[in-house]
Order: sequence, then structure tokens, then C-alpha cells
Amino acid sequence: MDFELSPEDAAFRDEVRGWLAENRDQIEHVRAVNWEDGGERFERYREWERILFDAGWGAVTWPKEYGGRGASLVQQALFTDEYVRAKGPDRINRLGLNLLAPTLMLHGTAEQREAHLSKIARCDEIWCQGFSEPNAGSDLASLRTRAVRDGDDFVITGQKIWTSLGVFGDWIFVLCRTNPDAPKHKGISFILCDMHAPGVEVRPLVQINGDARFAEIFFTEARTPASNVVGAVDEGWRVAMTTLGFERGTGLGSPAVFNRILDEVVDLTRRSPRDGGVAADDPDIRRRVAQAYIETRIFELSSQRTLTRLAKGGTLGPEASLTKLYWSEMEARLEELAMDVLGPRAELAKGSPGAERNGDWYSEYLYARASMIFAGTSEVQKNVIAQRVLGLPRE
Amino acid sequence: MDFELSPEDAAFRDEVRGWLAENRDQIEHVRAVNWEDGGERFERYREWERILFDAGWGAVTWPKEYGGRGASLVQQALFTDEYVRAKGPDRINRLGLNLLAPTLMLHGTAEQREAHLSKIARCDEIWCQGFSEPNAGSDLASLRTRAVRDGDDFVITGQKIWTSLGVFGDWIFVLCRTNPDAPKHKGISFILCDMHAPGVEVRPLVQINGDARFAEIFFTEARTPASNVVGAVDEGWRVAMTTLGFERGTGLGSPAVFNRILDEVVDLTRRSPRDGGVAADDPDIRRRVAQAYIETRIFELSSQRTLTRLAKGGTLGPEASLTKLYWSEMEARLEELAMDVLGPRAELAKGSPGAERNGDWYSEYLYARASMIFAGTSEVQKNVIAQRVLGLPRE
Amino acid sequence: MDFDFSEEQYLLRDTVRDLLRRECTPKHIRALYDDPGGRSPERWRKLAELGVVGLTVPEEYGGSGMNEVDLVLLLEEAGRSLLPEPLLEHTAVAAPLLAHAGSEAQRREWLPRLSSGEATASIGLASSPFVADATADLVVLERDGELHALTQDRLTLTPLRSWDGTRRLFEVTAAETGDDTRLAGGREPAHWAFDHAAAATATVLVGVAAALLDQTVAYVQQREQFGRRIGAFQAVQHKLAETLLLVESARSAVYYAAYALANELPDAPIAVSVAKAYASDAERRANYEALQLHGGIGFTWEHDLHLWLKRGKALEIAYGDADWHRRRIADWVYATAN
Amino acid sequence: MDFDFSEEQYLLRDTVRDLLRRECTPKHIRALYDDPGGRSPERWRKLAELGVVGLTVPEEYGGSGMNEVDLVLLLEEAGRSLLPEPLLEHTAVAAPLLAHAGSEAQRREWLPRLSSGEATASIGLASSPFVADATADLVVLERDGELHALTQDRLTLTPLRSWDGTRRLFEVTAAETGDDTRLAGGREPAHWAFDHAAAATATVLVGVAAALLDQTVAYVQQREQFGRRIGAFQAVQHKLAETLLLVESARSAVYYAAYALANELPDAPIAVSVAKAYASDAERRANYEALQLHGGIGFTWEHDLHLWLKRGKALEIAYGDADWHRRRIADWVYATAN
Repeated sequence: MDFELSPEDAAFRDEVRGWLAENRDQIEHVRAVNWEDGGERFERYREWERILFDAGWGAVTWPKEYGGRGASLVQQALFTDEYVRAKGPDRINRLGLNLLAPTLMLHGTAEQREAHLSKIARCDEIWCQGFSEPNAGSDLASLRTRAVRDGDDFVITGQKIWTSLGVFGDWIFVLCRTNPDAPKHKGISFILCDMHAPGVEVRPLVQINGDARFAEIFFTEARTPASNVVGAVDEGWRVAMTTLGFERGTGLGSPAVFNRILDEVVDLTRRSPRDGGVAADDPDIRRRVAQAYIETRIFELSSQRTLTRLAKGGTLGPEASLTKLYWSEMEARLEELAMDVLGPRAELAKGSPGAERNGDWYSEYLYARASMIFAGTSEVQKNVIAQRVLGLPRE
Repeated sequence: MDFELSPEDAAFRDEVRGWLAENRDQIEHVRAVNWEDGGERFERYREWERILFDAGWGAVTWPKEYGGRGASLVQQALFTDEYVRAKGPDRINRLGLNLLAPTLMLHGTAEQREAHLSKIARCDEIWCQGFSEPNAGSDLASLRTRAVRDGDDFVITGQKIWTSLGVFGDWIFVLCRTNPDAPKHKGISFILCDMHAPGVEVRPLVQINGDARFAEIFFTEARTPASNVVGAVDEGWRVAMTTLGFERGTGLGSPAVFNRILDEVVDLTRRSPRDGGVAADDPDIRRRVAQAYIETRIFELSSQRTLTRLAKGGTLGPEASLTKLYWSEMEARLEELAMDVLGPRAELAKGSPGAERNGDWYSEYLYARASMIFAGTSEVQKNVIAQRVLGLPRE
Repeated sequence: MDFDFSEEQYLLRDTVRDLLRRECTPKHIRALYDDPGGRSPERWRKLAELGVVGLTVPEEYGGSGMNEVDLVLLLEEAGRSLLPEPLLEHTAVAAPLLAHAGSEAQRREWLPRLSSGEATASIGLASSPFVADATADLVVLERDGELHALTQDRLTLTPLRSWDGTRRLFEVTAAETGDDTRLAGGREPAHWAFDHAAAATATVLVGVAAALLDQTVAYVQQREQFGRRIGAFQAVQHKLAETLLLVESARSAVYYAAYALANELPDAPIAVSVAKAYASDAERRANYEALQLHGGIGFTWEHDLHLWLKRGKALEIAYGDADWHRRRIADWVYATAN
Repeated sequence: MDFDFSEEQYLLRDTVRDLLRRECTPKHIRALYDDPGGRSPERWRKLAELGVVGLTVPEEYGGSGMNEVDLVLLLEEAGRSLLPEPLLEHTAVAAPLLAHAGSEAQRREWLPRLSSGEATASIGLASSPFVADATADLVVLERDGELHALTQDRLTLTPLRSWDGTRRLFEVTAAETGDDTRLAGGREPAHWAFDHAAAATATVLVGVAAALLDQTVAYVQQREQFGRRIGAFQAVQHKLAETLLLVESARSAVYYAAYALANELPDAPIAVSVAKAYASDAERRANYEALQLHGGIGFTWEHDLHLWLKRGKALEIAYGDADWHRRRIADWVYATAN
């Protein structure tokens, strides 16, 4: 057991830190706008991704041939930590970088990797995830979007929902039913599809916080070459489970993000009036801050244990559900604490006088609650843990 | 809405209070020993029941002919409240008084009522409940103890467990399978059996706190007259559900008991050292005391709402599960709070120097946890609430 | 001992419920999200005609002369239907406060108009930095522990925006207060007002929580996943059973708080804190389970669920959150017990 | 960055686990319930032979010269098997404390004997009014913020009884303390001892919680009700999934606390509080679910479950309960953050 960084890792961290410091102005320039507003604002984030890529920070663990620097998982974690501390801009192509790319590295053909990995890293292709459907939420395998073989193509028809970045997407990886006669987990394929192809229509989905971070995607006989199937036809469920493993295990929920939220909450308690003093004096708030410290600290430690396991060649199977369950429930408690610290000011919205951070705390609080739903609800994660980690019977 | 007592109810309460005050010495005399130790100690409690009966307090709501005084439900609640405040001795025949007697009043024959009610009230018959079996806990209807008709008798064979007062019992009401071919809820009968009859064997069951408040009852071809079946043969499940309704709804969990526990806990916080002061100064303890106050107070209020409903001719169906769930979980929190207030002293046991109340707090804490198991586990109550109150589907 | 309502009280509740079911639907609520400052004078007038607006105003001033117990079921309905008009501020607090602590001149000038609905009143206490519906004709404002009844000409309002698009919040400063504006009578008017506001808020929260629970029960009865209705899953059933118990228990607490206030019982402030602490927690739980069990669809603007989620969230915190009220209870327990 | 143990550390853990599986069974534990004062010198000797008893004693004094990280997996096993001997007091606290803060004379006199198992040591800190295994040859006792190493001739013991029949608690008074008994060296010996005791207790709790969880998982796999194994019910599955997550997370915390202590990191006291707060809560949850899911059978003396329930309960509270440690963390957060 050793939490010291090796000389190489320390040097790597210093390099990241130095580079981010040098680019502080650029970072602030990017963060001054909201990519969700689209147009030039989005392009400013894409430009930032290119700057990252050109400096070799776009996808640090990837092989050099695809624009990475072959960094270790520990180094990747160091990069993320520094990036979050430096308030680096949102990574707009995170679905491509964190979900599709590692899936292609495991299950893709050489041609597929060749065709997409560099473009993902350079942000030439913004990727979306086409998994959920209106009637296939927790029960993902009941999906109905179908793809039918026609010559060299698959022809896709159906509807996907909760597609992050949908309105900005160039490509989408879609789970489609390719064999309607097989048992429901069997006849599914994992297919890459150009979103600019005819028959693909995107409608933004307005959320309860007024954002439109998600979209619905309608496929009407959209064509994609059969060479875009990842893994074998009808065996896409296994591929999708790999992707979900990345999503639940390491793709989201970086410790540095929660540490930053905690710091911000602590700062807020020092400034928020409460009972003639500030919230930081309130014993109930202090208890909850302490618990939040405990939980974020343990998340960091557990992530480091996982990292060590992976670095030693271990894999992350259904245990990824423990990670997802932990951070999503922790995030909800953290954001709820922020609400209670703000007290009556919590409800002040964008554009209101007196709204702390222009109302973003409330929006984050709502997103935190969505975190317990997307990428597998807490209930689904508990099912997985009970049945596949503890080995309890399925029915 | 009116929380004032009517003149009659106020007079009733004053009468109870006066009588209990007059009998304070007797109460202390009884409480000086523990009935669970058996023999003369138990008999002292039985004697006390006779004193209650002779003064008309044995079963206040019962008709005069069976030794009651036809009191209303409100008056019964007033009696219990005063009784608990006066630290009245444990009611050793509570299963007869609170479970069997009201069941017989609803489902029994005139002969059965005649034969037993007065004897229950006078404590001439101590009654036990023979429901649970080793393999029929939450799934009560899977019980296997069987009763076979033989001439004018039923012949009972099987095993019951978790029988409160088992070693003291004179009679037991037993759920038996009388038709092994019927669906599991159908072929069950509710049968009264003399525990002194040949073929009935009682073995005390030592619990984790060292007490033997429960027993196992073994029936080996024990005979009981067929006239001892309550309700129709094979239709005992319906009768048993009535009994469970009494047990969950009003038979246990009197608000006065929890109010007294809370008072004792508050007193304990004033005396228990903690961090150089006393526990009452500790903000975390104060928060939990406040929550305990809230919960006990609301239990009292909800009980009064239920009482009003019953007094107006309403019934308590599956809603009884809400009551049981509420008080058992509240009791567990209360007793756990007491443990934490005691701190390191919590673990001191009977006979130890420094043991608060000779270690009884710990024993009560364990019993509180058992409360979430007996009379239907919390899980069973939630199933009932979901399916029979909220109307959610059974499977 | 009768812990129930009278037939008349239930009848009035049913009448109001019917009205609100027709005239205070999610469609009506949504319209306000796009209409800053919007209120429905029409709906308020109808409520006034039913005697609801002036329910707590003494008969001698043209009101119905009813009390907190008569009002409590209606506040629950207000929560259930998300009524945007200031029943809480006007009818539950400001109007009876004026009757309780106003000078004879203040009563005579205002109560008849507040009762008829011709004028509205709101309330701004020190514990809440913002005043809801502060554009009312009369605003009772706390300054240095005292209450003043102020008309708009004495006030400066800064409009704020709430995430709940139907709430109208303002920062309010008073130009001048004096003996003519002070509410001098009655027992500690500021405490009286706070307890009434907290109890009424707890009651509205029970209505919000009940509505969230009902909608969620209905949804899980119909939504299918894994080949069955999700309401058949035990995890779902247990969550909803626990939520029902919380909501039902909160009801006991808010009804009693109303009774204790109506009868000026010595334990009224504590009954109020019991109600607000428990109702806040109960609604928070209902709020969580409602969104969790609706899943993604409940996260869309298009679905109505968020209208309740947001109202509930705002009221959990208003007039003392659960921890604040627990602290008040602890202080009282240790001041009085044994 | 390597958050894992070495092969040697796992090997020693496995060796100890095997020993305890054979020689520290529920039957052995139960025997102590009927034998006040009972300990197994035999088992302690075998642990000494494996180098476990003297694990934390420097090699120059005949020990293994290992540290908190080497010990942490063994303390977890001690919790899992309910080891009654004072591995916590002796090996995790008193012996390394003597090495850390004792005078050269104290070290030379005691460490070789403590290492070989020939003598035992225990610890009595001000935060715990009672001393476990105070009949040890040497008791390190806190008086007025200072620690004194005292032999039995200087002590008066009053035996107490715990609900956990294997615990040997005493009230201890010291006849005389002086310069010769004081532990003077090192950084704040009393704080050092407290942090080591709290971290070790947290670790034992993780072992207890893991054992409770394992037994419960095994039980629900086998117990049938309603025609199926109760482990197939979703409510049961979700409880156990949540408990597993707590226990696994507590493991991360106690392992790091051991590392931070071993390396005398500045955040060691806070790492200890994180571990003790979280492990206490995790064990409490495992304790609740274990009894709840065993149902009645778990409430019988005959079933072994209560042996773990009682040890866990005692340790939840020992060396600061979860709320106490949360307060320490809050004070630290506000003293250092930003």
C-alpha cells in the first residue's frame, strides 16, 4: 500500500498542472459561455477540445496513434483531478471519449477504430448514446427500435430518448433489435449511425429545470452500412453491457468533481445567513457537512482501490453498480445540503436578484436527482448488486 | 374536533386515577418482583389481575356480564394512559384480554364466550397464541400443525413457536390445518386447546437477552373438543386475520408506553455524562430527542384519530399495519437513542456495577428490535399497506 | 374526545375541491409560469363567494367567523391543487392576525374588504427574507420584532424569480412605520403570525405530498417494465407504503396544530413545530419517491409532476425547515419536561 | 499509487483466518459467556507464534517490526471471528504506544515480553470509562491527559459485566502514578493512543459487519417463505445490496486510516474519524438487517447470530460514536478548508 506518487506520475501531474495554468485565460474564455446555448458557444468548446488534443491531453490513456499519450489509469485520474481543480470546461464529447471509444477498443474492428477514434479525440465527431426508449427504461432489453438488413446496409426505425448532447451529435451508437424472434437479450445489435443521414430526426427535450440537455431521436428508415455493427450481429447486448460498465464504473462520477462541490458547499455555509449567524455555526449543518466530507473522501479512496485493481489487470464487472449507486446517492445528498444551506434563497431562479450563482444550485440539485435515474436507476443497480455480486436468486 | 374530555370521560379518568393512587402500595408490591421468574412471583401478578377485576378494571370495555363496565374506547384509552403513568404492573393475560376475547366476541359461539370470557377477565385462564411455526413465520398461512377430526374431538399434532407466556399458559388458541387438500389459506381452523391436556408440551425458548419470555409448544395428538373451533371449520384464516388486526392495531403499542419511555430517555440525557457535560447538551442527542418527541406525539394523535373512527362505527382493516409499522420502528429508534445516550455504559449487564437500571435498557433495546419482527415483520406490514391500502398489484 | 371534522367541514372541503379540480388544473398552473405577476382574480372571487377567502374574519366584519380547524382541510386542498392565490398569506395569517392584533381602526378599515376579496393581504416575517404576493393591498411586515400593516404607498418592492414559476416573491423595504401602522394588540403578534404561517405551510405541504403520492401510485399502476406493472415490484411497494405512513402521520400533526391554535392551547407552538418538522420531512420523502418512481418522464417539462416537486421544495424550507423546528422542540422539551 | 496489500500481507491474513476458523468458532466464543475472566492462553500463544501478537513491536525488541497496514487485515479477521483476546488493546495500541512514547527503560523492560506473548498489555483512555482486559500485566492508563504504564500492583480493579459475555471490562483506579510510569515521548501520546484505538475499533467493526452480512446472505439463500427463498424478494435484495455498499466503503476508510497512521500523515486523525464514523454506521446497518432478515430464529440464544450483534453494538459506541467523530471532522473542515 502506497499513496505516494511515483516520480513519473508526479512529473506527469506537474506537467498537467503547468499546462492548465498556462492556459488559464483560454479556460476562462471558454467557460464564459454555456455550450448548451449552441452555435458559436458550442463551437468554442469544440475548439477547446482541439487545443487539448493538440497538446496531447484529449485522451491521455489512448495509444499515441489515436492521439493519446499512453498514460496509465493512475495518470488519467491525476489528469481529471487537475482538470477539475483548474475548472476545466465541460468535456463535450465525453460519451465518445469515455463510453464509445473504450467499447470500440474492446469490441470494434480495426476499421471501426481507425475510422472513429482519432475523430473522437479531435472532437471532429460528437457522439451520442442511443440506448433508452420511452418504453425501455430500466428494462433496457425490451427496446423496440429495429434494424433490418437490406443489402450492405441496416435500416433503422424507432425512437430513442434521453439522448445527451442529442442536438449537437454527429454520430450515435444505437441499440437495435435485429432479430425480433430471439429472446429479448439475444436479438439486439450495437450499431453506429451517422446522425446527419436521412431519416434521423432530433427533437430537444425540455427538462424540469428548463434546460434541453437531452433529446429524442427519431429514426425513420435511416440507413447505415452493415460494417457499422460493433461485435457480432444479434450479440449487441454483451457489447452494451461493456459500455454500461464504463458508464457506471469510471465514465462518470469523478471524485474531484464531488470534492469541488463539497468545497463550494462549505464555502456557502460560511456565507449563508442562518438564525442570526451563518450556516457554518449550525450544528445540524455541521453534522451534514461532516457526513458529506466522509462520503466524498471515501468515494475518492474507493476509486483509488478500483484503480489499483484495474491497474493490476483486474476487471470491473457488476461491481460498477456499487460505484454508480454510491456516487449518485451521495451527489443527491450533497446538493440537497446546498439547498438547505441556502434556505429560503434556494428557490431563487436564473435572473432573480439575490440568486446565488444565478440559480444554478437548484439546477444542480435537480440534476443530482436525475443521477439516481439515468445510467440505471438506483433500483436497477441494487438488483445487479444483489444478484450478480451477492449471488442472490433472480426470482 | 374536540380534544376536551366529556364530563363523563373526565369523571371516569378521575376515578381511574384515584383508584390507582389508592393502590399505589399494592402496585409497588407487585412490581417489586419479575413475573417471568415464575412461581410465587407470577402468582403475585395474577393476584393483581384479580384485584383489578374485582374493582371492575380488568376489562373496562367488556359488558358487565363478563366482568367489564361497558366503557367506551375513549375510556379504555384513558384507563391505559393512567395505568401506564401509575406504572401499573404488566398485564400478564394480555393475549387473552386483547386478542382472544375480542375475537370471541366477534366470531365465537355463545358457549365459547360463556366458557372463557369471565375466566380471562379474572385471570383464571392465562391464554397463549399459537400462530407461528418454525417454517411459517412471515408466511403464516404455510403452517403445518394439523388437527384431525376424531369423533367429537380434534386431534392436534405439530409445533408452534414464539409463544409469549408459553410456560405460564392454561389455554392456547391454535391455528391448525384441518384440510390439507385445500389451497393454503382455505383449510385452516382456529381452535382453542387446553394446555394442560395430554400431548401438549411446553419448552421455554431462551432469547438473546437471556430471558425466556417465549416458548415452543409441541402438540402430540393432543385432543380438544370440536366445540372449541372458533368460526367455521376450515375458515380459521378469516378469524385469525381479525385477531392479527387487534394485535397490530390496538392490542399493542399504547401511546402512554412510548411517552413514558421518552420521558425516561429525556431523564437519562440529563444524567448521562458526555464530552465533559451531559448528553442533554449534545446537539445531536437533542435533535434525536426532538424527533422522538415528534414521533411519540404523532403516535398519540394518530391513535386518537383511529379511536374516533372506531367510536363512530368505523373499522380498522389493513390500516392496522400502518399502526404496527409506525410504533415498532419508532420504538426501535427510541431504544437505540437510549443506547447512544448511555454511551459506553450501554453494554453493562444485569448485576454489573454501574449498570443503569440493572441493564434493562439493553434488554428493552433488543425487544424493540424484536418488535419489528413479531406480529408481522415490517416487510409484511409494508406488503399489506401497499397491496391492501394503496391497491398495488399482488405480483 | 373527537378527532375528526364535522359534516359541514367536510362538505366545504368537497366544494372547494370540486372548484379547484375544475379551475386550478395543471394547465392553469402552467399558464402562470409564462405570466409573471399573474394571478386569477376570477378564481379568487369564486373562493370569496364560497366564503373561503374571508373564512377566518369575524362575522362582525363580514367574514365567516370560522377558525383554524375549519380552514385546515382547505389548505390541504390548496396544496393538492397547487392553488397559486395567497390563501395561506391572506386567509390563514394576515386577515386573522389583523382581527387578533389590529387596532379597531385597522380592523374596521381592512377586515370587511379582506373578507369579501375586494382587497388582499400578505405577510412578511423576519424569518423569511422574501414576501410572497407582496403586491397585495396590505402587507403585514415584521420590523424589529414588531408587526406593521402597510399599504403599497409605504413599500418598495423588488421582484424576485422563483424556480416555482407560480410563486411571486419580492424583497420588500418599508418607507416608514409608526404607531399608526403597528399591530399592538394580542399576544406577541409576531410569534402568533409565525406559528400560523408555519402551521399553514405544514398543511399545504401535506396536500402537496398527498398529491405526489397519489400521482405516483397511479403511475406505477400503469407503467410496465420487465413484463409487469412496476407497482408490482416489492421495492416500489415498500417505498410507497413508507411514504403513505409519513403522509398519514403528518395529517394527524397538522390537524392537531390547527386545533391547538384555534383553542389557544399552551402547547400550540410545539404542536406547530411538530407539524412543520414532520410535514417537511414527509413531503421531502414523497417528493423524492415521486420523481424516482416516475423515472425519466418525470424529469421532463412536459410532464406535470415538476409543478408539485417545486412547490413542495419551496415550502419544505419556508417558515423554518425541519431541523429548525426540531431545535425549537428540543429547547421546549428541556425547558419543561420532568 | 497502490491501494492494495502485498502478497505477504494477504498470506499472513489467510494464515490467521485459518487459525481462527479452527480455534475461534462460535462454540469457543460461547464457552466464554459461561466463564467470567476466561481467555484462551493457548490461542494467544498460537497467535504469538505466528508473530501476530508482537506484530507492531520493533525488531530490536523481538517483535516483527511491522506497522498498522500490516495489522489492519488481521484486525478485520479478529472482528470476523469475534476473537476475544486483546489484539486491539495489546497489539494495535499498547505495545506500539510503548515503542512510540515509552522511555528506553520501559521499552526494554516490556516490549520483548509483550512481543512474545509472555506478558499482555491493555489500554484505558479517558474517553472510555472502562478498561477491557484490565487484568493484563501492564495497563496504560490516561490520567489528566497523560499516559502512565502501570503494573497490577498499582491498580485497583472493579470487574463489570457486559451484555457481550466475552468482553472483560473493569473500572480501574490507579494507586500512584509518577515520572517513572509516565509515557513522555513522542507526539501527544494520549491522542496517538486514541487514534490508534479508534482506527482499530473501526477495523474490527468492519470484520463484524462483514460477518453479519455473510451470514445473512447465506441465511436468505436457504430460508423459504411464500414458496421461495426469501433472498429472491426484492426488498431483501435491496437491503443487502445497500449493506454491502456500506461495508465495502467502510473497508476503504479503515485501510486508509491504517496507512495514514503508519505514515504519520497530517490527515491521520481525520482519516481515523472518517473510518470510525462510517464503520460504526455501516456495522449498525448490518446489525439491523442481520437480525431483521433472520427474523425470530436470530432472536434465540441458541442461534449464533447474537454473538456478533452484541460485539458490534459495543464497538459502535467505543472510542467515540459516529456523531462524535462527525463533530471532530466538522471542526477540522472549518478549521482548515478554503
